[in-house]
This record gives sequence, structure tokens and C-alpha cells, in this order.
Amino acid sequence: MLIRVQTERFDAGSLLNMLSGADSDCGAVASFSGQVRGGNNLVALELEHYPGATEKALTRIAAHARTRWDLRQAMIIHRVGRMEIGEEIVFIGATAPHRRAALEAVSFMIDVLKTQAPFWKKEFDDQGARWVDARPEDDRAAARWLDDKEDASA
Amino acid sequence: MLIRVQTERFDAGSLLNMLSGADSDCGAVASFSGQVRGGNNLVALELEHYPGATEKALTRIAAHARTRWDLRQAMIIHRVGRMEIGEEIVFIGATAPHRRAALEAVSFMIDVLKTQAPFWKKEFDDQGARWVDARPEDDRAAARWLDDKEDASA
Amino acid sequence: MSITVRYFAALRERMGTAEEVIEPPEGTAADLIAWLVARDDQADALAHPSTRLIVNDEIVSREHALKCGDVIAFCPPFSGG
Amino acid sequence: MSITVRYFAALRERMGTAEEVIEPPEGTAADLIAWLVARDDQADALAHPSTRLIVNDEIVSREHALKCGDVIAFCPPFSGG
Repeated sequence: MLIRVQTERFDAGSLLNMLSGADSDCGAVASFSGQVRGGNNLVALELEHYPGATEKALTRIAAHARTRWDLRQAMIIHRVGRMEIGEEIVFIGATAPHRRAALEAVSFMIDVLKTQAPFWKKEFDDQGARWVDARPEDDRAAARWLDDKEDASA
Repeated sequence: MLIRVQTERFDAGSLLNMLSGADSDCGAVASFSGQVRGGNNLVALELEHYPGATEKALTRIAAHARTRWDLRQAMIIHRVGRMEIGEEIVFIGATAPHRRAALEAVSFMIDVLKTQAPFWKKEFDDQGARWVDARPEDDRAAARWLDDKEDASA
Repeated sequence: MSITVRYFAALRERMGTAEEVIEPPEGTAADLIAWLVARDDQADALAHPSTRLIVNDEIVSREHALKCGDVIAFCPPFSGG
Repeated sequence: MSITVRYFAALRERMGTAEEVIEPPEGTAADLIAWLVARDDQADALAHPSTRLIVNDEIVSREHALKCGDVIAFCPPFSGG
């Protein structure tokens, strides 16, 4: 399990390759990368977080995924600080003997991260800056996993 | 859309980075890599396919994903020939403005590939060789997408 | 009519050939299967419900009508990915 | 009792500080919110249902009983990922 919160840029491809080479009994590697999406005159993002609490929240999310699915590796890397359009924000990865576990665990981790980890995005555009609102669809996406306690890996 | 069937090894990390850098209006990149899983005395796999029909099937699967979700890129790379334990077999990737589309499209493409693309695996172990049977759970996984025609990206 | 028949994977090994050109009577894929089984007992595996048919690179059902020059492939269940 | 209060993101900007140490009466997080709002109108945003509370690095509900030395953070809805 690898959890990291960092200001430095990271290379998603290298992280994926770290996961892929880790275990010979793993048939499946799934990943999700979030990056700064251009549009609406966006110039940059600034990510604030709650040091200490963030790492604990991410560790809990990855550990929860590991109890729910048969995983070998689980990885969450999240950047904080200022990021330009196209820069990577977050990388989520999981490996498992079987594909359904890896794919569902990655969806689970990013959905739950959105509502359970203390990060805040501020958008900078040509008009100024504003905090990003929480999105009701993110709450619904997380609730889908957290309300439904049964193992969905079948 | 990038579709490739090849005997050569590929680097999943490089493919992921190709996707990540492609479009500035993409917030989300999802991937699935399948690799040869060790165990049961397996020594190697051999992948046979139907040249021409395979590429058409993969193209149809990626095109189907693009009509069903709002994607920017869709990529399916599948190897054929002999592969040792831990070697990559398949890489599936998708980019989209929003995460749900990228994640679901990747799950869709690997699930449908399993039952709709003419590939056959032969396993070599210390006893000899045998063709891999289709798995009923793969049929169910594909049916889940193909029976349910509504857009699940909401 | 002239039809090219291809066999893949376990069916290729069972039929002992990867490809042959045959001259069956006109009909559907199901008719062709019956014709092949009548010709050779070994071909009974072609009639198995799990066998998939690909005609001119497209997956088709057993009701598909064949025409002269078609390429039909007999495929065991797929196991890629 | 002595409590360290932290404010994040939009709430930090609204409260004009990132952290303060206060001496509220004993009680729950909800009691503390009422106390802070009574102290300063600006603090009404802390009472908004969307505000999340983190005590000693764990997300808690408004019924959570605070004890001396606790660190409570007031958090706008999270928007990471």
C-alpha cells in the first residue's frame, strides 16, 4: 500500500509500471489519473489540504478497498499546491489476481476520496479565484459504495 | 482511437502517458492492463487470434464505447503469440472530461473484449498444454453491458 | 457454391487443418454445419452451442445465409484479454 | 477547557485565521459551533450543514463530545481528486 501527498509532479506511467511489475500472481492492474481540465477560462488550480488528516483519510480508503476486494497493491498519490492545465492531480492504482477487483477498487477509491479526504480546490481564471463547490453527483457516487456494504467483486 | 494487435511487448506506462498528455479538456484517464498470472504450475501462455477479424472486433468495441460515453481517446492494445508469466497481454485505456465515463468505458471494453474478440489462450505448464475454457462469469460481465442499453455514465 | 472454411484454436487441432475450400450446397451456416458433420464425425464439435461463427470478419448466428465466396470461421469460445 | 480550532479553505478565508486556541465550556461539537457563532456573526458559516468536522484527524458528527486538548477542524465540503 503506497499513500503519498506531495507538491511535486509525478509520472503516472512510472507509477503504473511499478504496480504492473510488483506481483507475479496478479493478472490485473487498473488505474485512474485525474488531471487539471482546461476550459471556462481556467488558468490554474490550487489544492489545499489538511496535513496529517489527509494521509490518514487516504490510508483508510485504501485499507477499506483491501478489505472489500482481493487486492495485492493499492496506491493513492495526490498532489497539493498550484497546478497548471493538463498537470496531474491524483493517481489511483490497484492490482489483483482478477480484473473485477482491480477495476472496482479503483472506482471505489477515487469516488470515496472525493467526499472523504480533506482536499480543497481553488480555481484561478482570468476573473480571479474561487473555491470549487462540492458536487451532489460526487456524494451520490460515494454513497453508492458506502451504503452498499456487500462485496461487489463477484 | 488506437487499436493494435501485436506480438511485441509493450510498455503500459508509456501508453498511459500517451493518453494523459493528449487533450487539455480531459480530466480523467483510466486504464486496465492484463498480464500473465503465475500459479498452477503455469509456465507460459500462447495467444492465437483471427487476423483481420480481431482488429475489426476491437475497433467495433472501442467505437461502441465512444458512442456510449463522452470519451476523448480510446485505446486497445492486445498481444498475441507466446508470453511468459508477468508479461503484459492487453492494455485498455480511455480519457474523458469526467471520471465516470473513463472508468466505465475501460470496464466495458475489457468485459466485452473477453467475449467478442477472437482470441484464444493456450496454457503451458509442466504437464503439457491446454486451451483455456471460456468462463461463465465473463459472459455475465459482458451481458451486463450489452443487455443494458441505457447510458450508465450518469 | 465455393466456401472457405477456417478453424481456430482447439477446433483447428481437432479438424487437423486451419483452412479448406469446400463446395457445399446453398444454405445457412446451420446447413453447412450439418453438411460438415455428415462428411466427417470429427466435425461434431462444430455443432456445439458454444462454437462461434464468423463470416467475412463479422460474428453471425447459425441462421446466417451463406453465399459463394464467403469465408466462414469456426471458433471455440473466445478467451482473450 | 482548551481547544485548538483550525479553519480550512473558504472557512479559513471567512474566519480570517487558520488556527486559534479557545476556551469554550465543555460540550459537543454542536455546542462549540453555537458558542463560536455567539462570539462572532462571521462564524455562522461553521453552522452550515455542509461543513464537515474533523477532530484529531478523524471525521466526526456534531454530537461528538469534545475534550480538553482536542484539535477540531472546520472544513468546507471536500473537493479533491
